[in-house]
Amino acid sequence: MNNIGFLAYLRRDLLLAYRRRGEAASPLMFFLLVSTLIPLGVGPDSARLAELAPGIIWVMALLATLLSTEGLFAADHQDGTLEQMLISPQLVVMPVLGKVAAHWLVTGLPLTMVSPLIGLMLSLPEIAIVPMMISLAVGTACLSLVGAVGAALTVSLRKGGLLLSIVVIPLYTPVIIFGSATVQTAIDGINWLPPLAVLLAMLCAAIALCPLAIAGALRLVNSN
Amino acid sequence: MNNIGFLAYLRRDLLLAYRRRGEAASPLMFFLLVSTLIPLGVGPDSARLAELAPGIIWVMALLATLLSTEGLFAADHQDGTLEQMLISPQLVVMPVLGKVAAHWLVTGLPLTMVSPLIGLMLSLPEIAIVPMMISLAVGTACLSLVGAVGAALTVSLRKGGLLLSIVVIPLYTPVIIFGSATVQTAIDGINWLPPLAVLLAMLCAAIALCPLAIAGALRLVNSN
Amino acid sequence: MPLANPLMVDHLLFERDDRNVFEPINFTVDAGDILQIEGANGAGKTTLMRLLTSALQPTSGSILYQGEDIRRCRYEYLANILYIGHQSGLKMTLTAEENLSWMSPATCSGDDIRAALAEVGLRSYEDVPCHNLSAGQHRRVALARLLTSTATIWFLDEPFTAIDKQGVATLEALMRNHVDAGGCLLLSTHQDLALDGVRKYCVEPHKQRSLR
Amino acid sequence: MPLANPLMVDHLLFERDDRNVFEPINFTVDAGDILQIEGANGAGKTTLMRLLTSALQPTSGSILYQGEDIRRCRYEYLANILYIGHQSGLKMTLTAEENLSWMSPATCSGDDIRAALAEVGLRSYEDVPCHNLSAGQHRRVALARLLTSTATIWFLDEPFTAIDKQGVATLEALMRNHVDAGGCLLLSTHQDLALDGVRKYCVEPHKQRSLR
Amino acid sequence: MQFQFENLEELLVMAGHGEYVWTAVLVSLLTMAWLLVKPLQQHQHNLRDIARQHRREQQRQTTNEAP
Amino acid sequence: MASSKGWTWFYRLGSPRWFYETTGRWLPWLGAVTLLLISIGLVWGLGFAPQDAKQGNSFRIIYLHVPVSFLALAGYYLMAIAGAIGLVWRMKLSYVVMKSAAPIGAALTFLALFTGAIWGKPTWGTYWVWDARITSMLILLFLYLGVLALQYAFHSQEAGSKAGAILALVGTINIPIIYKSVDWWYTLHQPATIKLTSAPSMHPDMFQPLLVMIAALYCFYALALILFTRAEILRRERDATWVRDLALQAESSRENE
Ligand code: HEM
Ligand SMILES: Nc1ncnc2c1ncn2[C@@H]1O[C@H](COP(=O)(O)OP(=O)(O)OP(=O)(O)O)[C@@H](O)[C@H]1O
Ligand SMILES: Nc1ncnc2c1ncn2[C@@H]1O[C@H](COP(=O)(O)OP(=O)(O)OP(=O)(O)O)[C@@H](O)[C@H]1O
Ligand SMILES: [Mg+2]
Ligand SMILES: [Mg+2]
Repeated sequence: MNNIGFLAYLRRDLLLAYRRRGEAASPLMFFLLVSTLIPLGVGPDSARLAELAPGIIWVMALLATLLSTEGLFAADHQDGTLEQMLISPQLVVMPVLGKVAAHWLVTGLPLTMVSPLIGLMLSLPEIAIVPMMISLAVGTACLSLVGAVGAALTVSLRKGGLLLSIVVIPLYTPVIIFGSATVQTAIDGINWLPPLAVLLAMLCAAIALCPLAIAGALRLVNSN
Repeated sequence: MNNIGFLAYLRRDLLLAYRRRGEAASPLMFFLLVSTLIPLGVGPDSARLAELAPGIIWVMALLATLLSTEGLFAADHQDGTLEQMLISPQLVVMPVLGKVAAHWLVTGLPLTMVSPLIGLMLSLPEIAIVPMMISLAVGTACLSLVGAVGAALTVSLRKGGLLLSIVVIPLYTPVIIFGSATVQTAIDGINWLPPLAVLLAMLCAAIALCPLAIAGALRLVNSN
Repeated sequence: MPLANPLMVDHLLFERDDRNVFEPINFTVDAGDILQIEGANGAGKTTLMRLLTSALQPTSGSILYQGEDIRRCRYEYLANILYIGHQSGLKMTLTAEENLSWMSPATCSGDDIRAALAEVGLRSYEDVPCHNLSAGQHRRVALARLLTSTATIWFLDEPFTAIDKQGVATLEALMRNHVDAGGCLLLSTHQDLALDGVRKYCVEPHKQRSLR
Repeated sequence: MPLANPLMVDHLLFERDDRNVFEPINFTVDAGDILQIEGANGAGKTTLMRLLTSALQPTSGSILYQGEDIRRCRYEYLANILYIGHQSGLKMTLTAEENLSWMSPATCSGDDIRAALAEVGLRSYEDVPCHNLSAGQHRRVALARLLTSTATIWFLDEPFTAIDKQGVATLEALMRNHVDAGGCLLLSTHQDLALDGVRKYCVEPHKQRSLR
Repeated sequence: MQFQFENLEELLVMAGHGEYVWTAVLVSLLTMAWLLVKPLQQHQHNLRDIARQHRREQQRQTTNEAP
Repeated sequence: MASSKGWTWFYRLGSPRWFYETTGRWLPWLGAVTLLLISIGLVWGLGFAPQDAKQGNSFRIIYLHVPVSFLALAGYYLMAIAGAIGLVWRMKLSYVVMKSAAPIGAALTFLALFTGAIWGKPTWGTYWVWDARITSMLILLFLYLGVLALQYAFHSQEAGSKAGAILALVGTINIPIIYKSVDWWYTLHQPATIKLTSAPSMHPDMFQPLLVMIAALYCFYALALILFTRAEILRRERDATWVRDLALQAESSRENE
């Protein structure tokens, strides 16, 4: 029964994303477009851009994930699906995990896939491409989970999107530090596994704790 | 009568923003927060940060405006106010201008006001502070207007399923180029009035043209 | 002041995705008329209302206001109509009073607003934010516009949704007053009205469409 | 299979912002019962329904399912109830069929889903995205869950909203069948029901509140 | 323990660091004062508000009972 | 019997009325002590403490900077614990305390940053550097602002409190991680051009006024917290008869003036 909740929500959210391909692709577009804005603001010098690349790629990935997290529960809340989810005969964490997994599949994963392109555009050394992709895959999953806590807390608020950013950005700091550090250490030719291991540990902790916080937050939103 | 439309919407949107002070302040918070993420990704070296400062400040201001523009017409569309606005006995551009003006007052203006703080934190030379503020004030007004076109298109094409707010970013590029150029020339000690003059010219053009485009786009929403 | 020949609809058609929504529509509304628009779910009542308020553009046929096509006297026409649809148009963060006052003509004073709210049974709810109101109370706030508006032609799409019996009676009295003063009213509802002198017009879904 | 003693509500109270919403609520529902929950707009009918579905936590009093507090047999209880509220819970981009199939138990086949849609008058609308449906059609998609669900206790909050007369008759027949098979039904509506054997329960707003 | 400055002016100037020290002190004291004044104001405001609401309710009750 | 008696204080503590009336009696004393300690500490620190060998008189900012930073940090934990108590035991008063702690904490964090920045100018020649501890403090400010903004964004009192409490808790779990990672970030980039003077052995003449100021700030914190809490209690209990009587009493005494 519990697994059904997970799969049903995962499948439905993927179907919804598929129906709105254009919208679902927008975090990706955002990631691409804003990364190209940076050279416009900073100047085209490739040495300088290469220095900045790890930081920029990570900040932009973070923003893209953050922005798409905003709507994670909002539509469900408005049309009453959320209420139905809360009174379905199963643990609430299962549908929640299903939704977060779907979210990662339509944002974090594609973002990881196109990141080499951005790396190329910002003259990121080739040696750092693989570490960047692995760290992005792990890190965006973390971001999706933590962001979902914020999304659940702000779901009943209009314009919750920006409020969400205040709520979760401080919580994102460890991810961005270790994420960009993984890339940076790879560029410097040092062993990049330690920071990646920390990222992985954070992901495990997030998988264990975040769904509980999300379920609690969703219950609260509906308790009035 | 026309002025009443302008003022009524301006006043109502300001009232709405005031009721949700927390939410209304969030573009500002977003601006502050994301600007602090950059050093976390790029590193704390102040000389390097100073080089990036004009670009970062402008990209972040652009993002903050863009994100807050997204909801400009969405709520009105959902609750039926937009339909009422379109069948009110007056030119649609007036309420539209009122809404955009309110939007600038609660995002662009405060953002301009706090920008010196960010400048300080990113070690922007003091000489560039005033040009930065002026260019931000003019530029964010442009961004609000252009963003509103995107918001209107997004609202109307929601059913079609292509999210256009991303497509607005290309329209933003001239603003960001001349905006950061103003700051950069000021840092370099050159005359920064020419790029600012271009920004001003763009603002005039935007004031003249955007409301028409917005009104047209909004009419589309309702044509089905 | 009653209007002469306020509304005349002539062979109105509307296509969605190249299919006609309903059979051609023809009717006339005079000052003092109540016209109930009937039809099964999905027949096209809401579509018709939105055509009449100029939110949609007809594919063919015309809508005449005092004998003139509404596309030609748009603002004059719009200044004289009031449309309340399925959606209430309320801002959930604003109070009932704020919502109503901003939706009403600028000439309405605060007292008018409060009186209108009291009339629809929301005395003492003036300063409650709308998201703290129930479904029926939302609807009542929207319907309070009937009291503050100066329009002569009212278009009400299922106004009785979520309204309790006593509320329905209040509304019907309001409508009565309006038409007695020479206004006219087009409404769609699936319930039976307790008003007398109601004409009915049935919207037929287009044959093409019902075949699919 | 009829349940024994399905629902018993004992001295139920709920506070919002430290004020009681309604006077204490007491009733019992047996297998085969239809209970119509009455009350003026804002009396607290929706609040009561949401308490009964455990979406809200009561301030005091208890709700017993087969003699046991629903907080103790939560999942068993939730597996046996069906709630359809003011909001339809439809995704506008999905088709009617997709919406219904995802809201229904996993055991429902595609044919069951299409049969249910046909039953509520939406044959040939299965593959239309929901935002192309009218208000009444939205409501019908949501109500088609009545046909696919296996729950014994139904909670319907104003189910007849936007539904035309013929649709109301269909629904009433559905309800009749359900209770005849030993299910039970709590519904709130401001319209009169054509069903016989309907018990009524009136929700009174709390005295404290009506004073404000 | 002794006073570290010759006179008041020297205390204000603090050998060039006066502007920093005194701005810090001033802003701190102002912020702290605000943290005390704000809730006190709110307290008074709430009391007044509650009294007004009470009176309004009583008025309503009497007008409701009159007819 | 004894155990039940042991718990009564706990529940009484949860009673807003009890809190309001008890603290009402403490207020004048607490206010007087706070004022006294702050005056003593400031005069001592600004006028009588010897000046620092390296930093000169700018060192005197320490008498504000350190106590304020200390309470800004401690305040977050107090807020989170109050929130947790509210969530677990559904105690109304502790939500009120949590809500009150947020603006105080945010203001103190702001002050820590402000005094630090001012101090930075004479010592480092710049108002701001991305030092690890400074960056952590900035993130703490954002955490506070998040809790504040979230609370105010909710229309319903209760939902706002609960949301704030959940966020405060999540933040508490995160704070050690954030601090550790910021530290690591700083050492990774090793600029090391600027080092905080970590006051190795302060002269007792300098240290004693600092102790007085820390004590003063503790009292101040308690005072501000109590004042905010009392105002909020009135707002939440507006329908209780004791609050109503209080309001009417206050009004009649105002009219008599
Ligand atoms: C914006 C800038 C600054 C911030 C955010 C900041 C923050 C802090 C924090 C959080 C503490 C810890 C308080 C505690 O122990 O609980 C502290 C202590 C301290 N700060 Fe700062 N500080 C800043 C600038 C400075 C500057 C410029 C100096 C001096 C040059 C300075 C000197 C000290 C000293 C001496 C201590 C106490 C000794 C210690 O715990 O190491 N700070 N500061
Ligand atoms: N989210 C909320 N927050 C605070 N108060 C609310 C909220 N929702 C409803 N109320 C108030 O609670 C009372 C009961 O509301 P409820 O929605 O239960 O009424 P109802 O009987 O369903 O009315 P209707 O017939 O209009 O649907 C109303 O007076 C309303 O103002
Ligand atoms: N936005 C839309 N796009 C495409 N088709 C639509 C749209 N809205 C409605 N339709 C279709 O047009 C027809 C008429 O819809 P309309 O909303 O006018 O019906 P209605 O008579 O108001 O029904 P109800 O009684 O359910 O409110 C319906 O069959 C519906 O499926
Ligand atoms: Mg309709
Ligand atoms: Mg209801």
